[in-house]
Amino acid sequence: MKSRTVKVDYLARVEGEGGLLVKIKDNKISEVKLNIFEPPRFFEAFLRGRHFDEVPDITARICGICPVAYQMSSCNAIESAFGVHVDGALRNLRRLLYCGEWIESHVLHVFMLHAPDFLGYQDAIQIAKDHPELVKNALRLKKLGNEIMRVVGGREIHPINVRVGGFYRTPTKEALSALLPELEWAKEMAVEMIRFTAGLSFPDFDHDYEFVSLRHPDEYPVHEGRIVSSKGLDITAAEYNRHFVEEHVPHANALHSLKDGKTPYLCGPLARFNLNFDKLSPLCQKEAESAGVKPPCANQFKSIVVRSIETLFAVEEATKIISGYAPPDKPSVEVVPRSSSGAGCSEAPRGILYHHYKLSDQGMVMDARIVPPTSQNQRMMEYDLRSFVEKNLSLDKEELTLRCEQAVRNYDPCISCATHFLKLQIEQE
Amino acid sequence: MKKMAKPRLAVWKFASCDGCQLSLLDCEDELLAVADVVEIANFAEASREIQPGPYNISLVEGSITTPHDAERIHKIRRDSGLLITIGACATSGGIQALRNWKDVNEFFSLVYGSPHFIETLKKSTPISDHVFVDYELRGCPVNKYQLLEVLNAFLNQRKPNIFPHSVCMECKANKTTCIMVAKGIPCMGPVTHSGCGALCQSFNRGSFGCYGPKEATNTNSLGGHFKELGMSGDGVMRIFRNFNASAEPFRKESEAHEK
Amino acid sequence: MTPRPFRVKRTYAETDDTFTLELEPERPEEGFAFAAGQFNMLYAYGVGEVPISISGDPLKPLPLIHTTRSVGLVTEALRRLKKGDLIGVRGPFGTSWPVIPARGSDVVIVAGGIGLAPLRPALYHVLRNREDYGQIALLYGTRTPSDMLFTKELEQWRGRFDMDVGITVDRATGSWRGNVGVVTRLISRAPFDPHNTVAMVCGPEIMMRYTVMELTKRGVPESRVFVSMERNMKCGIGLCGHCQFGPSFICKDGPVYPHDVLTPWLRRWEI
Amino acid sequence: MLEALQHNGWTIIGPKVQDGVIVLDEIQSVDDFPIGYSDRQGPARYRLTRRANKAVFGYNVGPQSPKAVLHAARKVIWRGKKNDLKSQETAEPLPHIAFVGIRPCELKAILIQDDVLLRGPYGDAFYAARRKNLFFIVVNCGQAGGTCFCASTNSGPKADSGFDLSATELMGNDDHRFLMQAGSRRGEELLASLPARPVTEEDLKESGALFAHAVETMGRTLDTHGLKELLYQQLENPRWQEVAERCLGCGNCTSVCPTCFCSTVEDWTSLDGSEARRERRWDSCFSVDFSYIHGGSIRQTGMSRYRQWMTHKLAAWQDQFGTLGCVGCGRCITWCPVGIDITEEAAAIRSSAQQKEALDGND
Ligand SMILES: Cc1cc2nc3c(=O)[nH]c(=O)nc-3n(C[C@H](O)[C@H](O)[C@H](O)COP(=O)(O)OP(=O)(O)OC[C@H]3O[C@@H](n4cnc5c(N)ncnc54)[C@H](O)[C@@H]3O)c2cc1C
Ligand code: SF4
Ligand code: SF4
Ligand code: SF4
Repeated sequence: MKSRTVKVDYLARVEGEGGLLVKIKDNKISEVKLNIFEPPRFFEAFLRGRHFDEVPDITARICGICPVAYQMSSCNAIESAFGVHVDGALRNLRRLLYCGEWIESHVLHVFMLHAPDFLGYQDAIQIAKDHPELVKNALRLKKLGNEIMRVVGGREIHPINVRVGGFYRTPTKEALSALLPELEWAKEMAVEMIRFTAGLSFPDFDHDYEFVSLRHPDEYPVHEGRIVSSKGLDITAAEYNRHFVEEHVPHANALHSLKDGKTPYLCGPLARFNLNFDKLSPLCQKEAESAGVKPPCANQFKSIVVRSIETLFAVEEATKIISGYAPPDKPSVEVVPRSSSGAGCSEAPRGILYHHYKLSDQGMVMDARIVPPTSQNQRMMEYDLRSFVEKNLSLDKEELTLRCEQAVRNYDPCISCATHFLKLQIEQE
Repeated sequence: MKKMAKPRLAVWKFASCDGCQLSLLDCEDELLAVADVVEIANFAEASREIQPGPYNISLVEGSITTPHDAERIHKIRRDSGLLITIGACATSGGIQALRNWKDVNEFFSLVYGSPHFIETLKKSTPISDHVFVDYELRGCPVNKYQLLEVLNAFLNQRKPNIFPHSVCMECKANKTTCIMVAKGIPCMGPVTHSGCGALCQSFNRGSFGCYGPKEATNTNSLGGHFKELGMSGDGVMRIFRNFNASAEPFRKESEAHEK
Repeated sequence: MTPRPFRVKRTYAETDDTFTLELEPERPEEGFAFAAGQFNMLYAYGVGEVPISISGDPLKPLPLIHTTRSVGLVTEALRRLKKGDLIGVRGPFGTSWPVIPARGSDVVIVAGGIGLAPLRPALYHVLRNREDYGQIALLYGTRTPSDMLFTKELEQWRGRFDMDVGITVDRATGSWRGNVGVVTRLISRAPFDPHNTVAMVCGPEIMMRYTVMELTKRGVPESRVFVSMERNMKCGIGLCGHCQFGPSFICKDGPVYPHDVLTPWLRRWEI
Repeated sequence: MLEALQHNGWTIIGPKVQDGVIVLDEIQSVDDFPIGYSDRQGPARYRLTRRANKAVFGYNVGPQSPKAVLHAARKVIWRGKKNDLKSQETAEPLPHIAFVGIRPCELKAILIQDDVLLRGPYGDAFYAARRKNLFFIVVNCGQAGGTCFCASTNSGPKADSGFDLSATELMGNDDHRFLMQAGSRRGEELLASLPARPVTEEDLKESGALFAHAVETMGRTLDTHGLKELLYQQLENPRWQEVAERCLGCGNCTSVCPTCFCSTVEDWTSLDGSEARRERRWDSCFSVDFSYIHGGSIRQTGMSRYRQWMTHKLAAWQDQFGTLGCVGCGRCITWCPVGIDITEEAAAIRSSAQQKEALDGND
């Protein structure tokens, strides 16, 4: 048989710039490439020589979609280096801020980036022509996520209120309580969102993934926890380095992460859900079950449902935090720098985000390492593409291309994030 | 009566975090109204449907960091009626311009033989260094209401209500306490372009200049004052070397405090 | 501060970039009267408001006539107006040309470019009351022949025996046979008695400076040279502060000033 | 007293501690007042402090003045539709507002803004509407701040007129009391309804001593003698250039100044252009666009912008409105981020002019 090529020069509805290439020869896949041409920005490099206080502001700029994740992982890492603990109301506020980001990012992905694939539209604006209520409600829900970030963080993109040790100013009780009526509505909407996504049709596509996510003894993991995997890994963030290795591949301006230097793994909503189902609220568990997703769910196409479940979780969690909020005495705890290093991890909407810093006694960054979720998932995306195409060789080209794109969009990849951390290896000819 | 064709809008990305174009999707209340008055012809982050040019309005996010991008922007310019740059990356080179003071080769473990997949310009430069720009909207990220205002103003053929004066003017109009005078916190507000609505100050922190220099800045005087407030020379260098590090007045001031 | 709605009755091009609007009030019963040299604040819906002098005849104030050069967004929006469109008008504001005090004197009118528009009402007045004045000279300069305003009227005025019209261009183009050079060069030859003359001058600031120099050289006292000043204006009524020039507000104390009042300020830069 | 006012339907605006400064805001009860607070002010420096006693008005002016209410930072002045230029925005009077605890210099500043915005051939209808229905209870100053110089501009420390009631806070002999004076019928009526005793010699002596103390300790002075002529003659003094090197052109001074009135107008439209509004907001002669005429700004340099500000306040204002445009409140000195001091600059220009004169005289 002739050879075929599926080629997408510019992946739409993903954050950042990437393309994909699948080559098929004699009904066999000869090549799969996720081509990331987003130019590298060298964050790890220019973090050197900056004061620790500036780090959350700088790392936020790695990604406009999940700046809070960057800020939180930075803070976790630096605080662990300096032996600082942020507890009580401040800790809850961080979680609340992060819930805002989850809501915003998940709703954006579910309705505006992912759903059009399932419904056969090019974009959400086209969906709005046929289903205006659906899109309007989605936008309203997304707006609530942004509102939470605005009240806690100052603005939705690159919040200005996050600092190592806490915040610059804590919100008033009134400002937060004002969000409660909308959260009330949001809870119903999130349930509807789960039901809506559960009704989509999913390709049969289970895969034996190794799931990696954070886990916390008392709560669904958001802004901190231990790193665990479905194959028995259970480590602290500080041990991440010993278990995960990054590898540079020539066709992408980004690094691929491998567990123990050889196994690709999956992080993100599906991993979190599978590894922490027990920590979800009863309502979330109930809705998940009626939606027909239960752990272990191994179909990445169903991540759209899981994102909806996590949206419900974030809405409930935000409501809980706001209801129990009493403004703390001080907006941040004292941070005294010392010569040390520290690692931190948090759950960005699309998976675990790892930061590691070496700091001087003056609080200056000596060295920084950041591993975003998208580079951790990148190898897995290529695996998915390969096996998906293998099973669906009969599809016509257009359909196959769309499905391939969808297989990538399942990951909600954040390509800008994936590219900032290049340390290229030699390729001497 | 013949209905006038809607102006066609395109959104482009160069080296950036996506935050500025995301601002457009963050206009939850207005997004559908925008889609009513313009035809979104090319906006990869939002739609799979990519229509060819020419476009009436192009919004360009991100800075130029590779030879390929330096060429791509020329094609976009040719295809665009109005070219509006959005955000610190596009208007001043952005955070990645911090590389301009470093040797990028340092970040490659070793020099490699055929760097065909990774070509990087030594510097990160704003779009206006490469092509003519009709309007520059500042901010890291841009204020989404300002983004709407720019679109609105161009659609209605009027001047955007965006002002190059200091953040202080907004701070005072909002009745926010001046944290520099009342608390001694160093603040970039007096030399920074307005647009954020004096956000940092309302959160009890000093501005870090994410909207870049205001018109006719006097960074020298403020840099001196920071030192009087107890900031080290290195601190002054770093506060001017941020998200708009290579905007001329900030660049000069940061270099003046370089050890 | 609320504009009166007027409707565009007629609009026509004077040159490539200059056009004239004829406006009728929506509520004619409120009337309209102005003195030569005064201006209105014209509001182009949604775009902005700009000061524009009235270029029509004070004796026939309606339709209201404005001649404007399109130089920016607001004036361009005015140019786009079509017959029947609405426009907001506030005014008339400001001081006027000294057509009454000038009775019995010679009158020299010096205009540069669009500056002829604010002077036309004064011309209408002195020509209508021709017997009240001595000699009348109109000296007019533009960049090129095609920038010339009111060409038909200029021809008529040129044909009159009771006034002297001098016209010059900075750059001759096409079939131009007339004077070439700056308008100030016409002053030395113009027929008027410097000791009994009132001069009215309007044009770019630099042109006005040199014109005043030439006039004083011939012996016209500065107190009898009147100029019309231009500054940024937002309100037109002395409340917004933009149009300050030294101790005065151009919108209330001007735009027309006897030159001696301005002399100490015009000598300084960036006032 | 507050209750009496509130009972009669007045909204009370007065001093309140907020975010490290004393601001003017709505007052619900006496507890809102900055009891026991004071401040220390100097160029580019303001610190809220506590004081030993329970004085209610033992502080000097904060960053805001009544201008923020009467000539607000933003105001829609026109709103309408494309095919009907009728304005849907009318000048609404404010609710009845009683300013309690404003200072003599602030009252004077209001009277100056009245001159600017109401007295001309055309008044500002919006300001006029807001200016109605006001009640002023002025509190005279028994102490002066580090940047005050109202004694030089004749606007304090004691108010002479323009108020409904004036008060002087007395604390002598451990007797916390207010010396009140009515300045209007309404003031008299209110005063009559309050528990009061007649003024004693003692009270007057104490207040007199306080005013004298305030004048003596005033942090700044401004020599206003022949100031207008001096500044007009000194438009090319090199000192302007020196101050321009420090001036940030940030506009804080004009924003906090209780008399600065300049404004600009913004034109807004709905996305589809069917509706529009015009909004007035504070402008400042420090912004480059302020003097924009087609083709560019007249005042391109920081030098000319600072000169415009100071010569307007201290000289041109006298030609325009017959008074100084400055009431000596010191705000522009305190709130200038780099501490540029209008009194110091005026003095420097005076002394360099005198030096030059002396030199010229020697020739
Ligand atoms: C008393 C008086 C009488 C006049 N009479 C006449 C007359 O009879 N005929 C005539 O043609 N003209 C006349 N003019 C001049 C006329 O008012 C100006 O040409 C007009 O205001 C130009 O407005 P515009 O919006 O078209 O252009 P611009 O001047 O370019 O812009 C208008 C406004 O937009 C702002 N603006 C524009 N561009 C920028 C920018 N790049 N940056 C920042 N801000 C900007 C400015 O603040 C300005 O206020 C008169 C002026 C005065 C003061
Ligand atoms: S100029 Fe300064 S001291 Fe004078 S009234 Fe204004 S702010 Fe107060
Ligand atoms: S000093 Fe400046 S801002 Fe203040 S009133 Fe005068 S011109 Fe206006
Ligand atoms: S004098 Fe001070 S407050 Fe005023 S513009 Fe200059 S630096 Fe800003």
